[in-house]
Amino acid sequence: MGVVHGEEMVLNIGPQHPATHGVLRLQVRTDGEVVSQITPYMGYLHRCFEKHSENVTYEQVIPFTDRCDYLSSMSMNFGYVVAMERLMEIKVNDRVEHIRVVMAELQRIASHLLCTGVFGLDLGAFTPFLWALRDRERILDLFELTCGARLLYNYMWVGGLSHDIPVGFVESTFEFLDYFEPKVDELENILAHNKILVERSADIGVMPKDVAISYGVTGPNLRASGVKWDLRKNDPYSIYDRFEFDVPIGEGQKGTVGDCWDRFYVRIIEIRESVKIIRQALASMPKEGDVHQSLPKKIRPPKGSVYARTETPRGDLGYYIESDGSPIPYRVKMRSPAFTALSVLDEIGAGWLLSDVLAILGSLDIVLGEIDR
Amino acid sequence: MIKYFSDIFTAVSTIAGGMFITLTHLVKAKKGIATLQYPEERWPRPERNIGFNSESYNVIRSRLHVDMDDCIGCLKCERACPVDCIKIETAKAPERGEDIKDVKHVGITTNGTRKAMVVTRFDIDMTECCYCNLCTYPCPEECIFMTGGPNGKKHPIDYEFSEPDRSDLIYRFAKPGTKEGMENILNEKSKVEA
Amino acid sequence: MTVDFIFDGLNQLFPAVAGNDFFLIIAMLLPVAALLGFITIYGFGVIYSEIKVSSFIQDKTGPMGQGPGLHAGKWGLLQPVADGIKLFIKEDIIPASADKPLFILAPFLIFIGALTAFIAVPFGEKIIIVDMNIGIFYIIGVGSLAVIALILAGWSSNNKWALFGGMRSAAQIISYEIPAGISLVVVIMLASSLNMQEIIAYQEGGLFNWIIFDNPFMPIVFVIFFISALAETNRTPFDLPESESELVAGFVTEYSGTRYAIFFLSEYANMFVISAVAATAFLGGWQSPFENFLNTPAWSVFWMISKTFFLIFVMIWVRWTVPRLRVDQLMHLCWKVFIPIGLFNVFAVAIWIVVIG
Amino acid sequence: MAEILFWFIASLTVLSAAMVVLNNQLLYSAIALLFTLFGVAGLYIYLWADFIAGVQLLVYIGGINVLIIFGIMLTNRISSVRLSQTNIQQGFGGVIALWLLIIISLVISKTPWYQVTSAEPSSTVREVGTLLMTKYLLPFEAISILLLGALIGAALLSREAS
Amino acid sequence: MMEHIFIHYSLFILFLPLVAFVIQIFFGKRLPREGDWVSIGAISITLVLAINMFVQMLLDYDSDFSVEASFVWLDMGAFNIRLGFLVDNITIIMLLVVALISTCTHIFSTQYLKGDIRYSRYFGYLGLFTFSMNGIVLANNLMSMYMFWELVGVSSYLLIGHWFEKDSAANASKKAFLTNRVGDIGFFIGIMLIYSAVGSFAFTDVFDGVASGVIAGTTLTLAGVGLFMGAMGKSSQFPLHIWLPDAMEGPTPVSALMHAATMVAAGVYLSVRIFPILTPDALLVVAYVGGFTAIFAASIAITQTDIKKVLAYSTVSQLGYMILAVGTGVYTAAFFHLLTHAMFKANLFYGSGSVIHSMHHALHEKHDHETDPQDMRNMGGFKDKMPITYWSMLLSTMAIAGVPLFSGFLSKDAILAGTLSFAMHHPEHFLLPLFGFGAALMTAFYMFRMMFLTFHGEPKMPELIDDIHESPKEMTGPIVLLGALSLFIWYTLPYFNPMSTHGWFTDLVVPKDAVVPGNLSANEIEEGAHHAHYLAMYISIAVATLGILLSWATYIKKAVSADQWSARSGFLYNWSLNKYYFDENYDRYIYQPTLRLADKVAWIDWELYDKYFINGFGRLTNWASKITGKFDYDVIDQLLVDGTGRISNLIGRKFKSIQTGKLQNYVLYVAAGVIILMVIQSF
Amino acid sequence: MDQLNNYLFIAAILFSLGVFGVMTRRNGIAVLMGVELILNAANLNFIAFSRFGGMNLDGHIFGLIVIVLAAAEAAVALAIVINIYNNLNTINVDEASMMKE
Repeated sequence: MGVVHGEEMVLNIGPQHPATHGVLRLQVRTDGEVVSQITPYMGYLHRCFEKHSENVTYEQVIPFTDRCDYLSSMSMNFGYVVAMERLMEIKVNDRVEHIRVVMAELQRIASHLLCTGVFGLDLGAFTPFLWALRDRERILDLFELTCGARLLYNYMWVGGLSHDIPVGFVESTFEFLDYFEPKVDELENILAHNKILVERSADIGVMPKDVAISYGVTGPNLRASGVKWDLRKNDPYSIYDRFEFDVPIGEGQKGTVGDCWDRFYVRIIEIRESVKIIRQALASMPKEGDVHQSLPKKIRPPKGSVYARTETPRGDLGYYIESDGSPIPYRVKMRSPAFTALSVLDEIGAGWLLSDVLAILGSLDIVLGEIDR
Repeated sequence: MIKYFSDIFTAVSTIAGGMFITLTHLVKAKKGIATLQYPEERWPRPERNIGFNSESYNVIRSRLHVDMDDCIGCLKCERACPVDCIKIETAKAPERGEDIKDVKHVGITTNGTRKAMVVTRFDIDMTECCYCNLCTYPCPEECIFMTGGPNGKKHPIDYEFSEPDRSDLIYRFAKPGTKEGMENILNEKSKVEA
Repeated sequence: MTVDFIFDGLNQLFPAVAGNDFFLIIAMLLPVAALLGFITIYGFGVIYSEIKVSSFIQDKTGPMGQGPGLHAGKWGLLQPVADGIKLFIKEDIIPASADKPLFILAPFLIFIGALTAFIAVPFGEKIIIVDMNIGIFYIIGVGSLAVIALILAGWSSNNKWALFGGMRSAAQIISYEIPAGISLVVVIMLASSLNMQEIIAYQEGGLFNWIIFDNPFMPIVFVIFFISALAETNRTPFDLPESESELVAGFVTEYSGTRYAIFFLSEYANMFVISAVAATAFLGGWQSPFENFLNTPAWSVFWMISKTFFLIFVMIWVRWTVPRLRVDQLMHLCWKVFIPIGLFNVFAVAIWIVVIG
Repeated sequence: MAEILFWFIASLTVLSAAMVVLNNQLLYSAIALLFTLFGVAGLYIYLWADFIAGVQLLVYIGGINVLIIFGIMLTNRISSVRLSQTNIQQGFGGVIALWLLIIISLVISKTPWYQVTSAEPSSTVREVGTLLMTKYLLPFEAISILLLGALIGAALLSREAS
Repeated sequence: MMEHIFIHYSLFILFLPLVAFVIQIFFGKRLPREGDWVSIGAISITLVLAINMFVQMLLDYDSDFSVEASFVWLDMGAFNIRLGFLVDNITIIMLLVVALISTCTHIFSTQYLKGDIRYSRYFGYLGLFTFSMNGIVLANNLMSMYMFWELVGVSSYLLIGHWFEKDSAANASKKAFLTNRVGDIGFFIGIMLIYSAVGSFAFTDVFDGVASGVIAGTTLTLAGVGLFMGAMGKSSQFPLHIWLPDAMEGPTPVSALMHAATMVAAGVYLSVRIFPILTPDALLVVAYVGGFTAIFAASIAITQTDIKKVLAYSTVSQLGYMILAVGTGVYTAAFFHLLTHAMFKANLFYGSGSVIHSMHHALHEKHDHETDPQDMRNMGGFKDKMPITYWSMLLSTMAIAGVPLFSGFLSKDAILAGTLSFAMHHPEHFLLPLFGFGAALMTAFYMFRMMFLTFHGEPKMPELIDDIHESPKEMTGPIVLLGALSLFIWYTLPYFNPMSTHGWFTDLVVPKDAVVPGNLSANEIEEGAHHAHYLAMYISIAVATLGILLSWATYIKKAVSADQWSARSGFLYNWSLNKYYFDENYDRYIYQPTLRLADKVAWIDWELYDKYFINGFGRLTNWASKITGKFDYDVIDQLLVDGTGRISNLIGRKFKSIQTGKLQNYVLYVAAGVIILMVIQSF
Repeated sequence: MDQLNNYLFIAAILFSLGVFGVMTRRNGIAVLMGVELILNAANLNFIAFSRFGGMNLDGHIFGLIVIVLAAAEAAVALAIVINIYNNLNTINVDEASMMKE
């Protein structure tokens, strides 16, 4: 006697599939609908970022960092310039730092909005996704106002910014935040507490603390597993030590700590925390200050290497830059957060149903541009 | 058993709550609509003011444009480009700062710099351009810029530059005939010298 | 009923050749033709409303146009027509490794299922194509044809996504037929008839005589029926068979062009049928909500269609609100929630009928 | 007209029944069975048994046929399109079946059947229900217990041994 | 239909245990305390209702009281079966007995079965049993009685086999079930005989039918004996008594409930109910069966060492008494004894359960799983450790032994008197009173033997005695209650005459004249019994005293050595100890022979018929004529006898290939066969 | 159409086809389909006699019972077939002949 065992089936999810968030291919072994093994195949979006960087000057690397995590370009720029400034020992003025923080946090909101919306879309709720995109558009408007580009900014430069913020930017940002805060509540109400979504995500794809740490998972995914780890608090860079904000962690409110719902909900709380930071940064921003003040005439860092890490919306972003004294970097290595998040997929995704695997994948919030680089 | 019914209750109440939210959106459809009717309505370009003396300073990243009359052929933009989409060839002008009528070369820029080189080829491959804006900063004459740039009044913003033919996206800014004209001039000159 | 009516009419119109078999054929084909026309028009209407309602819910405008030509008509009214034309002139691809006969048969089978169910839907006291004794039973029976069509579509495509979709939908529809059936049993118990018209006649006399207000259990029964109806028509949150983020497009993955259009249309036709059944069984059918007000035959069509469309609107509304369930949760909902509560309702209403009714 | 329709239905029934047993592709057989069942339902309507026809639609087509298709899918390599099967003792079996048909047909045609002409009942549902609850209460209960037993048995058979 | 309030009461009494059963079976595991309170609650309600009915009966005091209600269950045209209730005084008393003992059992079981893995199921089965027992009691016709009869069989099967992990329990349950079936066949035949003659199952119709002579003579006797066979099965009368002692494998409270008080009483109840249709011949059968069982079982009980076995055989013996009483016509006395016996025997079982429980715990403390906790040889001296158990058990023992002032004295006395008077009327049946008094003597002996072995004397296993302690309240409560009910006072209520059976009971359950013509009138016997009463009383007191004294002398005084006696009595002792080898004999003479019959027949065929007859005949004829002999050998033997075998062997081997194991081939053959048959038929 | 014999003939054909299917098919499910044909034939006869033979609605009851029986049979049969498949990895009935000896 026995239940019907479907024959083992190998499914290729992707590289063209609505739920893979890009050109990712998951080779999935299923028994009936139960997934027994997931093998991610990457490289469909490989652009030789690291090799490319060894052939262009230091300032020319910045547009390439934009394209790695195309959903949080500002944060990618930020990480690179932090690394470069450490290497060249440049101290930028407060105005620049404030603007950078505002930009990075706005970017975090935009990225998390997209992630939460797409998570809903993965689970079949279409409407919240469009609402999220609608609000993300407002943030992109602010970026366009600032630097003229909506997606790939090349805004932060080593030692400064490409432009100062325009007149009226602070006001319109405040206006946006006032508009935006109730929208987060709406998003949470329609999505986070919906019984169906809770059923679909709570207790699903649980990533225990130790698994998360041993796989090197960072960012909201790690925090959802209950680890209070945020580089903005734990290893403050820029001026994050000046602001008050909380680091939300997963509490297993609807299920187990570290399940899909926690990962999803941590991002919603982080949106609120980012709003807090932006309000503080805008309020304390110095009115005067030249954003080009410490811009070096020629970028030719001393011989040596640096590793700097920052907190992007997806986790710890690390840049390792080695300089041989020439204007062209000897080596640029990027430690990308979504890559580690994807690598944990087989560990936490095997044994669930096919639908759950896609929910888990959605909750990990990966961006293929950064994984493949 | 209690969990069974409380689950049913939460399901009903949360779904009803969600439906109420969507209903409010449906009812207030007129207010919240975020769509633009594209061909009729255009995306409003944000008017950017950075406090300079120029009243409106647009940094919109659209297609690149070169004011050939001002270009001195210094090759700074070509070097700044991370993707090498700018190709410039120059020829030494017979005389610095002189207009050469045959090839429509203007000898002095609007900034008053006297040009030593005649640009015989200035090609930008817009299919390769990554819109990073890096080429515009080093230009000493501010002659290469994204449209809608500082000289926005001269150049209307446009982002609808799709072309049916891919080769049409290689913008050739050097004036037609410059190359041949310069070759002729240089040949004649060498003949004369010879 | 209608056939006889038309036949008699034709006979009276042409007394010379009365009783001709040809007339009978005409009398049979005419309602079918009318039905096809109705389904087409209804399809355009419901697709348009789906687009528009979803757009407004999502803070969009949906298709808009300033005039005929490029822009799909005023307010995008011609958008469904344009979609339809696009689908019908699109290349119709049959995958090389598909099982060709079954691949072709499947869309027709599902369309037959949807179409034949229409003939028992009452639009008025006399406006019904066939007034069957077992009308409501017949519609449930014919509805089960869709299951086979979906399995065939999924299997014959020779595509894993399609197969998954087909099997899922089959399991889903079979399961949800039970709570839907149980809910209708309650209605049948109250009306003590399987005949659609008699069920409607039972609800005569205004809003509060409708079955949904008959006793305190009926709203629950109605909700169970309605949600089961959502599941039977594969609508969100039960759209697992074609859930795009999981199965690409489920059983229609390999279908394109006209065949896809038929699947599409059948889904909407099934929505209409099931809503019409719900309206008939619970909301008084073609009767006006107010006694002796707007209760003429012409208005009866209006009431029926408006009730049906209201339910369809709710279906659309639900679709754009909630996420999708998982397979096991779907089954859990059916077998552990709906069926026990449905059975409880049957007993409760039976007791109610004996004790109070 | 009705005559033509009758013969059409009858031939549909018989031909698709032949398909059921002669076709070597299982799924085609199942689909042919669907048409046979449809045809039989049509014949029931000619026999004034509309309720039975409805039951036939619901139970046979909606239940049994789907179950059979499920069975086919579950017991074959479903990722391969051809689900064929082979026959045994076809010659001998064919002869026997033919003889059976001939003999039954002889019996049918030779027997002077007792026939009564009765009026078409207006509705069979109510009468059938009444009969089920009175005269045939015991068979009704027995059959429901049988159904329950079959349900439990089938569930037990296909349960994983733990 | 249900005009009388008692019908409503009966409905509740009947169905409440069933409801409890259903709840227990489906939800028992999930309820707090595994749901024993559901069963106890349900059964307590029935007890309250039964007491209410009983009190009303006493207040009304109408000996002809009877209400009846019935409805059609199966309507098959001419043949229809009605179900219904008949409530009269007997029914009410039986209901009270069942409800009371059942309640006690439920309460007792909460402790006795504490921690059992099938605790809730056990209570569920108790509910089912109570339901079916009440069904028997309330039935107004033979058919429904038969149904509940079978249900009782099923539930007793389930309860005896409660610990079915033990092989002995599983076998005992099977044995009980099968043995009962044998009796039920007779029962069913009896029912059908009556139905075929009378055309109805209802008691009233049957009685009317018998009175009007629709059924009479041999048929009636056969029907009566058939019905009585059912009673024999249930009441475990000789020779169907073998299941009851084995049934002691079930939990002790079950033994108390079923095998002492209620289920086995069903047979007696049935005999009482159908008394009017028993012809004199049938009654004689009844009387002899009962009488023999009484003395026979008593003689086994003397030597048993297992405490529960003693009680079991005592039960069989007492039931024999009751049957004897029915047979001799004093069915009032039979029923009276049924009532008193239910009380004191249930109590004895509870007491033994309490002892076993305590022994079991004590053994458990010592981690001794080898010693049998039910063996009396391991007990002794428990008197001070378990005073409540001891005293109440002593009361019941007094009652069963027929000591004056106790209930058993009254009822037994009535039976003995009836028997005596019967024998006076019919001196040729002098054996019946001898059976009665002999059994009484033995009863007194072995019951006190049991008491002495268990509670008096030196502890046989001194290491245990410290761990022996009184059982918890839930167990002692029922014991005390039932012990008190063993006193005479409850049964002679309005008169308080400890020496006379004359009480409320006799007036309520007056014997009705048998309807069978020519039957000896019950009233006549009653009259006789009055005359024989004092004689019977004296003899019985004497006999009881003798038994007790003998027991005392043997086991306390040790004046008489039991071992010596047993050695001296030789085979009698062994027979008694081994229950007259009944099981073995059944096994040897019925089961095994049946199994070996085929062998024997084959053996006869080959060894006797073939070898000696055929061959011998051949040799004989050979001796007479060699040619004839050769012809004989070649033709008769080889060709016809062996040849048939060879040919069938050959055919079998050929046809073996037809059996392919493939169903479809068989279908093909069947179809071909049908065709051939049809073709043949048409020619 | 109004002739009893028509229906009886159709039923006879269905019956013989069903018997043929049962006899010749190797696949267990195909055999099951043959059985369904036989049941349908029987049912058709019931209903036909119900109309023409004066059985009135009793035939309908039997038809109903047969349909229910068929449902139960199909459920159990398929459970068995699936079990056989799980154990033997085939559903050819002639290979499932362990009970031969």
